[in-house]
Amino acid sequence: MKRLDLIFSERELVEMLKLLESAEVPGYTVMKHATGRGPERIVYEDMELTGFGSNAHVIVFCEQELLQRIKDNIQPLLNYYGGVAYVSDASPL
Amino acid sequence: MKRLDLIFSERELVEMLKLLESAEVPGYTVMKHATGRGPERIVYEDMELTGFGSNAHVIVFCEQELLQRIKDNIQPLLNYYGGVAYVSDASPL
Amino acid sequence: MKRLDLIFSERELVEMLKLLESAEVPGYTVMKHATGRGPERIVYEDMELTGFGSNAHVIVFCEQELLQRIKDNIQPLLNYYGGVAYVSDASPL
Amino acid sequence: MNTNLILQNVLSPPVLFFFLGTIAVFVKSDLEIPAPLPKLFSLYLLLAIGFKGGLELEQSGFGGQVVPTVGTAILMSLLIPFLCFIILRLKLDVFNSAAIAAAYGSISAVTFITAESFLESQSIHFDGFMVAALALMESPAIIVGLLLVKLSSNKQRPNAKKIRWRAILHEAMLNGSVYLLLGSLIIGFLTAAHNPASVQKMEPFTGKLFYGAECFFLLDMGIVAAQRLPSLKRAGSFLIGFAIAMPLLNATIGVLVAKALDLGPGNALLFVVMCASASYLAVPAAMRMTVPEAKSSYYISTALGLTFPFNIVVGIPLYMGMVNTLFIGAS
Amino acid sequence: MNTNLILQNVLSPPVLFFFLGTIAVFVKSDLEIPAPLPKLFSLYLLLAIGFKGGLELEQSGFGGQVVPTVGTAILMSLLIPFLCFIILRLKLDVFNSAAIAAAYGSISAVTFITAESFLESQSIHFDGFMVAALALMESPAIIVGLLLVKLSSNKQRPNAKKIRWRAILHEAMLNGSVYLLLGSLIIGFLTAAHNPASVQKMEPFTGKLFYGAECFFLLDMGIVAAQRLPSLKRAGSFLIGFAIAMPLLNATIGVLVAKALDLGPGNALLFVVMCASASYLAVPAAMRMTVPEAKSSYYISTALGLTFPFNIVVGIPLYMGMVNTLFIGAS
Amino acid sequence: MNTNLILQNVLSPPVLFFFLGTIAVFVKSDLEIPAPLPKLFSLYLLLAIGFKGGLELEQSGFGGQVVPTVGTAILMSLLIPFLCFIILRLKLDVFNSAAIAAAYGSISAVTFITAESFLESQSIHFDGFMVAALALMESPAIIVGLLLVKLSSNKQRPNAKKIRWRAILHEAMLNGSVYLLLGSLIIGFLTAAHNPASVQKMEPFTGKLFYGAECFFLLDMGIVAAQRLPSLKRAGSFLIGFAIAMPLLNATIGVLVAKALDLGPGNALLFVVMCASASYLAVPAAMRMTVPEAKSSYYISTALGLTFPFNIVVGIPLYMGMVNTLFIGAS
Ligand SMILES: Nc1ncnc2c1ncn2[C@@H]1O[C@H](COP(=O)(O)O)[C@@H](O)[C@H]1O
Ligand SMILES: Nc1ncnc2c1ncn2[C@@H]1O[C@H](COP(=O)(O)O)[C@@H](O)[C@H]1O
Ligand SMILES: Nc1ncnc2c1ncn2[C@@H]1O[C@H](COP(=O)(O)O)[C@@H](O)[C@H]1O
Ligand code: NA
Ligand code: NA
Ligand code: NA
Repeated sequence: MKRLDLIFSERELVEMLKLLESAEVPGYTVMKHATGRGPERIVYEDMELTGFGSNAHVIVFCEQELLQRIKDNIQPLLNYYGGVAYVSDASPL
Repeated sequence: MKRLDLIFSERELVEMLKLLESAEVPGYTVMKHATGRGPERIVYEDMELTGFGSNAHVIVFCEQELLQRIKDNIQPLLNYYGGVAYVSDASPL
Repeated sequence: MKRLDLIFSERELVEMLKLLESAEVPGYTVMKHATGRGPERIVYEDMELTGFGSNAHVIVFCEQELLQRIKDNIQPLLNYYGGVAYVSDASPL
Repeated sequence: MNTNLILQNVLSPPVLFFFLGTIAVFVKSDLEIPAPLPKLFSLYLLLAIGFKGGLELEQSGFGGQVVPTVGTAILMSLLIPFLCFIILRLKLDVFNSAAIAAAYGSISAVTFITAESFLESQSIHFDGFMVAALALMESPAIIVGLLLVKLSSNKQRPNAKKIRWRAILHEAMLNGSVYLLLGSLIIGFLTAAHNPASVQKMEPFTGKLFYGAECFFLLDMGIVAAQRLPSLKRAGSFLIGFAIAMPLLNATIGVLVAKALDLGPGNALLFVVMCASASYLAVPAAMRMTVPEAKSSYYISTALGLTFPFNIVVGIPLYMGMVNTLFIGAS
Repeated sequence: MNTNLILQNVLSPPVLFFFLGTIAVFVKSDLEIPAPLPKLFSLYLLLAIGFKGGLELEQSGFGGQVVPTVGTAILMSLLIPFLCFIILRLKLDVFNSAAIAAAYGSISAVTFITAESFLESQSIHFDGFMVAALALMESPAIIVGLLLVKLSSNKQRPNAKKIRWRAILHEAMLNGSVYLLLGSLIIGFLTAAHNPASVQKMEPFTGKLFYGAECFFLLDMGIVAAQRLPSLKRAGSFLIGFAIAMPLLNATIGVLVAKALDLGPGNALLFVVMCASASYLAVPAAMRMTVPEAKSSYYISTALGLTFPFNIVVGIPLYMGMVNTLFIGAS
Repeated sequence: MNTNLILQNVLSPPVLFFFLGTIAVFVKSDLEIPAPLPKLFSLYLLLAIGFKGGLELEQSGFGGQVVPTVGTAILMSLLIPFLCFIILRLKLDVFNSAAIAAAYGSISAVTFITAESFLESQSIHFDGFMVAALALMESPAIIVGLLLVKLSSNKQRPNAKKIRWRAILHEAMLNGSVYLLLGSLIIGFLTAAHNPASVQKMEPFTGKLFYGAECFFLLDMGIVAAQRLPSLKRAGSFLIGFAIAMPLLNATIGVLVAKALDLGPGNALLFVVMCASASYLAVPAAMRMTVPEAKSSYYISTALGLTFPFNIVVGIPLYMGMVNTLFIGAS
């Protein structure tokens, strides 16, 4: 199995989860209030105050086969607003 | 070495940590306030308000050998209340 | 590519990020308010109240080549104050 | 007259802020009150009503209607779940029925608070000991819920999860909300008895601030309740009907019992509201432990997504109307 | 005389706490107000000024200066972005210029609140309907910002991101801050009209507590603003100059318009402050969606790191001086 | 007479809420006040006592007992750590001894606040300048702690971590709690001097609300302190004994010094409480940096898990009894 880590602005969280659902992921976990730096932007904690939003970190454990479908679904969102997606190996305990 | 990711309701956190300790893990890290969806349930943020509890995400870095002992310890808890456990490879920097 | 997980006291966060920047990481993600236990210390949630600080969890996705430079930069900080650093494989989605 | 009461209720700040929250969800505004801020208000409200209830309980003492009323309230919280269970079993399995029944036997502190504010706005007197009833009605239904599962499901639970009575009693009695409410009640009582000067010093925090904090909290409850509605829709029309009809039925029973107890109209309304409201604070945590087979979205969403708004908006003034009619008709 | 007003302003608790926050960053104290506590205060302040504004609007009604003032305020929020855009285009590309222009056309609620406190400390009267202007000035500039991009950049956006007007109008109108402010205004209005007894009960929360909560929030705003300064430095001297000069220019225009509207000195100051202040609540979220090409650090940092402190510390008393001079000189 | 004072203290709301918190942990209730809500109350309390202290300091001026008292207080915070160190070295290594000694030389603001509430409930006068002493007693002990390590451990620190004096002085002086307390004191002072009208406007926030917020915070402190007890048990009986005996010893010294300074009974109690209390706000962060070899669970748990509850519950009335006896016996 695979582990997918998505990090992007929490303002796209609802939309992202919809896209993941439509790719029929078996489940997901969301952690909000992440900050960070990417190639272009720095995300500070106070951005939650200004309504700009900090980052969400979403983890999906799923089968390898699902990855392409997920990718097709979420790529436009990540391209428009930024955000990263990385895959690692994982196996159930 | 291995990296173990546990995601389950924060209401079982104290019990889970006890089970991990009794398996003699070298350490662990806990992140609370995670939400998510599993095969059965959706966990919303407002569940902290209702006392139902959102999720905890626990990370354990440990030797491969320990995994079986951990599994034996925590399986009943995960079975009764739900929650997931995944293993990946990891090595010290 | 690689995924680096750093867990250490949030009081060193600013310094750690400076060291990561000086190693020219392409980006990083920070999650605060983590608790946990290491070989020596337990970190409770109330330590944020006492000013002692809970843990920060920093994730860096980067090329293998960068790891040595990062290691050289951050090792002294981890040695003095404690904290762990683990590496896994990862690839862009 | 009832319509008038409903209108007056709807145009009060707490209900208006509740609407503001629900509308925010419907129009997809990004207004949110991030966790754990709602918890702050919920802890504060429990502490404050507990403390004020304790003060008044000390004044009134345990004589008169106190013991009969509190006793009957506890009895109601034991009987209502049976009634709910019978109705729910028409469509649902034992586990879900028991969990929802427990929620409706227990109470909603925020509904109670809103009813108090309503009474104050109508200048109708009520007694502090009703808070004691509130605190004591929260838990018993949990035990009944568990009993219902135990009695009905022995065969349906093959790899029989041994029921851990100790753990569940603990959960029911020492749930954070119950504990804080009861504890603050006792502290209020002790303070009034032994340290009257401090009562004055607590007043700006537990008294003056209360109404505004209630409005702020109801803004959040509006958001939360509205977010729950979709999962209620998924649960089907039986549960939707249940979430409206059951409070009405329980309220009707409550009015009759209140009349039998000869309560004043203020206390009667609070009594009715406790019968008609459903718990989303103490019960969910206990049910998760007791009946993991039940779907949490069922028992949380019915109580929070529909019964709570219904009681807040139309229930309270409606029950007041019922109380007025029955009590004035009789006297 | 202006120096005197500035000194009086600087020695008021809100500004002193703002300084305490900024100094904490400069001396590298580890003082921090962890998220989401600042959000609590920001929600509270919006709710409270909205509610109070609604009360007063109900008292004053919609006659007299209300409609012309609010209408002109909205007009200002549409025109100022054009002016800003022209100036910004001297050095910046279309995307960054439009985003910053939108921020300066919109308003800063906290600056407005601080101006109200300043007026109260000077015992100068102002009207509740100005809050309505505040709420309605927040969004229009966002639309103008988007228009500016659309008109100027067609060729510069090769893989033309189709502009989603619906989404952006939604973002502009239903942004959480705008929604809460407007919603509380309406609730205040309805409460005053239909439930006057409740007004008294809200007063400790929305009234008495306000000044202290404002101070606490400004402590945090001081920290936030100071943390923003480095990224402003990186943005270069043009933007730094802009962040000081533009409020002065907009204020000057505002004073003249206020005079033309024949506003009283209190309302005039608030009008000027709305023209001179820049948004960091509603605009950033909308700009991120509309113009992802713009650097968020530019439009957040200019508004928050420099214009906001400038207005809070010297702007408000300076504009008051301008108002006094022009209005007394003329009468 | 002492027993009477203790009883009166124990039956006051702040102490009762503290008990409610500790009992919650012992009976394993799931009552919790999630982070960062306790931080909100802690920041608020520091801001409020600082501000009120500043107001009163402006009234009283710097004459009379102010300078001698504050000076002696600082002296105490320099000397007490030496005494503690000598005792701790009987059983512990240099690093742990120095870290704990520093904690006991410093002060606990919450203990101080509770003592103030106790004095108010007894209608005993005390002066605002004691808050200045509080703010200035927080840091010096940190420096002494470091000195102790440096003097005693040269050989024990083989790969000698070079002591970074600058960093540590910075940590000691600009710790968030110290900074906020001192800053609010100065703001209170400036406001009283230059802007007396604002004092009134701050009063509902910094004054009226204070007592209730203190109770809420002590509820959390009760939970935190009780959670610390197990790790204290692990630390052994020597440290447990120390955590009770040392405050008593320091208090005794404090009473004598207060007598020598000829303080009034109110100021004397506050002086004694500062001597007897131990820091868990400023010191832990500094010790972590200075003496990473010391076990944080030792110095946090002794101060927070035992000395703090001891002082809150029996210490304050006991010390009051000592003050009364000595002061009345002598006059
Ligand atoms: N190389 C990286 N390692 C870890 N996190 C990253 C990395 N690059 C980007 N991120 C995270 O992804 C968020 C959005 O990235 P971006 O939109 O590309 O700036 C950043 O705020 C970071 O939290
Ligand atoms: N496939 C998955 N990927 C990521 N997280 C998951 C997955 N399945 C379950 N989870 C997490 O585990 C929690 C408990 O799962 P469950 O009890 O199986 O519903 C969920 O709320 C999710 O946060
Ligand atoms: N084996 C481990 N697995 C997961 N997290 C760990 C482990 N060891 C240490 N940590 C985390 O790293 C933090 C600092 O560790 P230390 O300073 O070594 O006690 C701890 O508080 C834990 O959150
Ligand atoms: Na009920
Ligand atoms: Na403007
Ligand atoms: Na001390």
